[in-house]
Amino acid sequence: MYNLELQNNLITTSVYGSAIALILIGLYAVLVKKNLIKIVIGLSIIDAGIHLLFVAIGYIKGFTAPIFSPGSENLANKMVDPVPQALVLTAIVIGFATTAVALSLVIRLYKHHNTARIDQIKSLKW
Amino acid sequence: MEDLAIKILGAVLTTIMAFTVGMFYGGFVRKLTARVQNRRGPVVYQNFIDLLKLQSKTTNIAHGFMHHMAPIWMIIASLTTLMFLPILNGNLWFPNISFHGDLIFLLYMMVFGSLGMALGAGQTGNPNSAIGVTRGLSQMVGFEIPFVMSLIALMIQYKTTSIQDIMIAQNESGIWNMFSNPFAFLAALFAMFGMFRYSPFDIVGAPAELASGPVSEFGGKYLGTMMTANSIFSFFKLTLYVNLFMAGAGNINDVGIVATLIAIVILLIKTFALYMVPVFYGWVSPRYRTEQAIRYFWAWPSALGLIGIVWALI
Amino acid sequence: MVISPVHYIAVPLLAAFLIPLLSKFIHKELARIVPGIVFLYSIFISITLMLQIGDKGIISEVIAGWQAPWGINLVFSPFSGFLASLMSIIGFLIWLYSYNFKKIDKEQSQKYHILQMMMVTGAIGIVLTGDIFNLFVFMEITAITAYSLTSFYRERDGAEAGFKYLLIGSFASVLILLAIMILYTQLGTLNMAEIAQKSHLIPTSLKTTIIVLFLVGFGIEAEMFPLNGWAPDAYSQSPGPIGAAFAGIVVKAGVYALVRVIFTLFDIHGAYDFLIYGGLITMIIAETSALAQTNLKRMLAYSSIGQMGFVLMAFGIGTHQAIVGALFLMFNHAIIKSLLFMSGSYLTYNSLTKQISALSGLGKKLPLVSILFGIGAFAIVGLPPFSGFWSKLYVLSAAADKNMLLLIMTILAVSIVEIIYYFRVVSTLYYGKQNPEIEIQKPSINAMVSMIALGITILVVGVYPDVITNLLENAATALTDKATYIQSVLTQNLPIN
Amino acid sequence: MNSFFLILLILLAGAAISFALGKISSIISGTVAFLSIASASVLFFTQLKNNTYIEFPLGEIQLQWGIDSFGYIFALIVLGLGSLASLYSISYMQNKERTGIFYFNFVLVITSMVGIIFSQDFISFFIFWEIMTWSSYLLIIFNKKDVKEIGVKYMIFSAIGAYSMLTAIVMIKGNYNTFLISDAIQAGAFNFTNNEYIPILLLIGFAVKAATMPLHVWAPKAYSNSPMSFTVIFSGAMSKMGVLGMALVLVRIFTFNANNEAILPNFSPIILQQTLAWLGAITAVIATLYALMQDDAKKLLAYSSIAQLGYITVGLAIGTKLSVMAALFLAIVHGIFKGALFMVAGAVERQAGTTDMTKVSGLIRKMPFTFFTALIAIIALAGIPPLGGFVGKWMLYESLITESNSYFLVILVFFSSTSAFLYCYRFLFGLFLGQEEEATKDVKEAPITMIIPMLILSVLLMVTGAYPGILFDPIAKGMETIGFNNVTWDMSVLGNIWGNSVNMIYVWLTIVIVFIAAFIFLTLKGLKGTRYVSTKDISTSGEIPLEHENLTFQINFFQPFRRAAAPMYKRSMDKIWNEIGSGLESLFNFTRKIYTGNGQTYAIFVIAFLVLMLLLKDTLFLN
Repeated sequence: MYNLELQNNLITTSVYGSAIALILIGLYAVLVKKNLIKIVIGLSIIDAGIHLLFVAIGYIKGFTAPIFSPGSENLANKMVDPVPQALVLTAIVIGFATTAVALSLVIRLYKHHNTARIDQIKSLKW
Repeated sequence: MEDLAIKILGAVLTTIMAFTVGMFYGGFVRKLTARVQNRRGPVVYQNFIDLLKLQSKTTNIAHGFMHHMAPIWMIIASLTTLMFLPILNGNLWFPNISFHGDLIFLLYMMVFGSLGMALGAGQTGNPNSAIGVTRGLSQMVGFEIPFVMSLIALMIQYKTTSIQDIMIAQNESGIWNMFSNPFAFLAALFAMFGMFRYSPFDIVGAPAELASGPVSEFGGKYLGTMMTANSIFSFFKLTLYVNLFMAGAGNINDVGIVATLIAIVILLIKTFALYMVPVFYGWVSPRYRTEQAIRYFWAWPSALGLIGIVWALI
Repeated sequence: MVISPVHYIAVPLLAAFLIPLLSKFIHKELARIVPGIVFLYSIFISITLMLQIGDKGIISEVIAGWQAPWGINLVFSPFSGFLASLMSIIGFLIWLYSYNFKKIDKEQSQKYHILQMMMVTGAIGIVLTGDIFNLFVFMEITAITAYSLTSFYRERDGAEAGFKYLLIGSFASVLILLAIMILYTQLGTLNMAEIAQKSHLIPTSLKTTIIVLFLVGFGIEAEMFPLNGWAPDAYSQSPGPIGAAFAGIVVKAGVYALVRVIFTLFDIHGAYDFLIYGGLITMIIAETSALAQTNLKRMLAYSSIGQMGFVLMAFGIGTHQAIVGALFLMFNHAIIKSLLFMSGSYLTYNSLTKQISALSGLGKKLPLVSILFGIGAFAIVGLPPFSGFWSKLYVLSAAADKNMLLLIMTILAVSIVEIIYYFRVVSTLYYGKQNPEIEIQKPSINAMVSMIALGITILVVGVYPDVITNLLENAATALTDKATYIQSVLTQNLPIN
Repeated sequence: MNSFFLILLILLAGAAISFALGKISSIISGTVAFLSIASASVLFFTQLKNNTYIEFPLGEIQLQWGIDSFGYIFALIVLGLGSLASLYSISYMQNKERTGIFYFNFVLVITSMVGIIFSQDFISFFIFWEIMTWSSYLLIIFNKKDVKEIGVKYMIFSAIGAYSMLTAIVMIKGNYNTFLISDAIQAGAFNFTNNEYIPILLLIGFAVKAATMPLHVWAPKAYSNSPMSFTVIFSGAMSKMGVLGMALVLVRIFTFNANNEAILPNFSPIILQQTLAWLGAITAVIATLYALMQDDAKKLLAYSSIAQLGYITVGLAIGTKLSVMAALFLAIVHGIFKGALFMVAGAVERQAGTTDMTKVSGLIRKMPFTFFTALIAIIALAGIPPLGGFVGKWMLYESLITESNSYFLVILVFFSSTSAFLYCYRFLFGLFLGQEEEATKDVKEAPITMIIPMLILSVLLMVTGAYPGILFDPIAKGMETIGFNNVTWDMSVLGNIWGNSVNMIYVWLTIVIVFIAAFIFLTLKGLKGTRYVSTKDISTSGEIPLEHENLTFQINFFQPFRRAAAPMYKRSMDKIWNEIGSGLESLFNFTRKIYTGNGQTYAIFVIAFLVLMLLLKDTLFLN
């Protein structure tokens, strides 16, 4: 019983911790790295962190997936919250689209300025 | 009806007296100056001879309309100012026309003549005339300031802007303003130097530099009329000063011939005495440059004027 | 058929899906014509619905039969309805303006029109939806279309502007998502009405965190300083009509979201002061930076940022009259800034460089466009008898009711700066000497039509503001009246028909 | 149809039509403008009777229009001068380009001024005020002469004025919940008991248009660069709108003060009154000093207008019965003679090509009527008897000396008006006297449509000199409407409270009699002997100049005076304002560096802002 509790906490804390860590790593990449590609990667890492966090919130230990299959109708109160997962799916799709646009822009920028360093692309300022 | 007749008669009398007195004063000044400079000098009635000569000239040169108008403006100015100045206080023979000589009105009316003169001189196209005019106007800005200050001092001293009231007040109190408010009197006196344009303030005519300045293109009847206007105007100025600071001709109010004559004599003595001051000052001092003259008026006379105002306020 | 708010969303989505097929198999022109039809239809919807809510009150439409708070629902209140109609009208005018827009060659125009339509749709969705996560989705739709439209021209620096926009914009999405997440953990619901109902249950420290996340997230879309670094570049590099769309549609959506969060979801009074100060700083920085701009569109961009700061500040004053003034400002800014961008892009197009100095003497060559630009400039600085004056008057008198003398002074001082740079442009247009060797492209008929329509609106509203004020009054009451909103969303069980 | 709307509609229609016809022919559109203004004035003075008001709502704002005796004074200026100026400008603007725009804005300015006179509530007042501002702006830069500087400066200062006015208006709305002027006065918005900001802000707003001291720097170039036929209106009538407002506010303050209303202890109206009066006097002095240094006649007139407005400000600020009367009288008369003078300058500009006094001289023989107008107007401007100008000056001095204890103010005012003689003479001499230039040999007199208005104005000046009562009548009525009680006046006798008086009729009689006598004498005497020679023939002073050389003395005209008054020319307000402006501009240039083009910096801004908010969130949002 006791180490089950411990295990429980371990899982949750590790999941939350890794999510936060992902967000911070992505933030670091976005704010510090100069390369456009790395910045885009940083953005998607942040997204991943957020999504992980969201899913982790929805998760409840020992509950099953929210799927009504024959023979599992009585499990309705033993299912995890489906909403976060739905939302995360949407968010993933959005993140994917954003990343696609970002990468296409990066290609254009590289052709236009033939450099990929963000601090050298400053033709628009003040 | 006969009131009006008397008014007109009085006006004519005033004019004649002013004219003769002014001319004679001019003669005296010429004579005295000559004597001081160790010359014999012209006779006292020389001015009349000059006037006669000028008026009897047959050919006159006119440069245009304003040149033609200038003497007229001057005569208008001198006569109008004279008409609105009380000569003998309340005397029947020398009435003043409508009101008791409003100071501010006279102040502005006095400019009328010099403006017309300036316009006439401007039309002649003679550079000397224009230069003389600018000098004259600048100098006027100079000496008007202390003059106005002293006038304001008098006005607020007697709470009136009419010359006659000021005269009456002096006669009642028996103290002339030159004693009751000496600072204002001094300021006015300095202003007078500029007004009469004797040396050191003869920068307008400036014989050696400007060939007699504004009037240099005028001759014949024009110059003659100007002379007349000038002599009347100088009498007016003297009488104004006497009225303001020396209680005019005293308070003789009856119509008797004798009394009138006495009054006139008093007036003449006072005016002549006053007239001599700028003349004497002129004998001993060389000519200023224009800006020096202006600064001169803005320095001590204006300070005195301010003191006079404060004095009157206390 | 039944008119319902869903058509705002459903029809454009369907069209966006069909257009490529149609244009491939039937006729190429369809790609350019269909969006116009869609906009016309949404204008038609707006009119009918506005007439309906005249008597029925708030319309709350449930999607897919799930009742609120379980299902996603669209709320057509006088407030959101007003914004939705404004957006669809502006969208239509922009489509008309850019129907045969000068630089869009054929195969690109297809993308252009689809993207523009989707952007407007997303903005309308933001305004209409009653579900916070749905709002987030719509905001992302708007954002992604906006990124690609910003970088539409290859020869400009569009890509750079677009990338900056995308960088900051994805921060916005992350923050909003985070806020929604925390909200969900606390309340277990995503329906805005229900959140508004239960928001007092949240522990205050978490509540403030959520507010901060929302404010920063939506503040990015609403161009609040210092979150608006992307805005000048995006405005100045995107095609002219898209600049108009940003000013008239996208930013409005951001402001709507911000205001909705502050006024409806959690009414915490500290947020009002936050709006006032944030708006004020935004206004000052933006207008003063606009003063020294040499590029016309960039100057317009800064001025539009400043206007949005003004709007936020007006909302922050918080009294009913102030909110009316703020909505009036949003309306004015939508029409006037659209007019300025439309005419301005023709002016810059006909000048050799985009610099203001290059516009000199165009007043004789493009008389009508220049006069329209002048009307816009006079209106935006708030000179009577143009519409800008009234909104300024409303806001100022609302501020005076609260005795905010310093605020009034600052606003007016900033408006003096505004006057300086707008009049510099106007005097250059009319009184500068023109260089002969530029040849003039006359604007197309439909562009002229849409510009003239905007100009006439400005004049009419300016001379007789009553045509708009009662709409605004209803909208303001609908915004501030929280109880009716909650009750009408939660306790209706059948879709209106 | 209500005649208020009818008048405005006629004017607006005139503006629109003349704008449309501008493309076809300048003469036609000018005629249309003239006809519309003239018919509007006819309608005004016949149909509209005093103290008629109409009210109509605009939204929840209640608007009120009306005409009272006070507005009637200014309606006289605006409509009278407006009709004459539009008649004048038909020939003045002949075969110039863009006349459509000119006439459109011209009529629009008149319209807005009529609207200002009509409006009895602050909203319509402000609306018309702003219309006046921007339409006049478009006229100022009409000549395309250094547009940037003048236009921007004019707009900045007008905006400062207008916005301080707007602030006051919304504060009135906030404190007293009304937009009607009468209600605001009833509630005591203008007296210092409740709120001293409102009157001060309003005064600032009006002082800009009246070109009072620190806010006057826009005026000289604005006056001298716009087309003369508009400057007639601009200096003659538009500046009087500022006077109108000042009179309203100030008189309210002082009447309330006289009724012993409670005054805020720290700031009593007396200080305001004295400050304003001194500002006006200093304005007069400075402007005069600058006027007599000008070589361009238009600039000279522009500065002199500022000086005259200074006198008017003094009169209003002193606020006694006689001084306010003097100020209003001066306002009307200044409209007349400055209008005439600007018309003269315009005529010279049109005929001789320039108004630079160093280039043109001796026009008196070419343009006698123009010279006559100039002469009369200058005499009035200098305040020399017996014309209307003298009456105003006299009343001003008397009121200063007798009714208020500000004697040193009198000296200042007198100094400026004495120095005014200098530039008066400069104007006449520089343009009309002296020797003829070669360049202006074949100059003709201006066309009849330009002569007629000028002559009308000069006749008006003489009449107001002889019978000032015809102006005292409306002025007295107007003063009674704005709060003075039993204002007495006489047809041609001026009087002060010490019982001294000047009878203008006697003055006129004397002058006319002497004039006729002297003229006859001087003309008839030796008529044959009198030779009229050209100005080149000045041999009596030993000079015989050749035909091509010109001895006229024009350059450094008042050099000695300038040397004497050197300290007063040291610093100019204009420089100070320019320094302030450039300083602000560089500051803004510094602040906008925040937008470094680097996208990453923006991201850092976002994160930093987020962190900051998260730190401050409890202090911000928990209340």
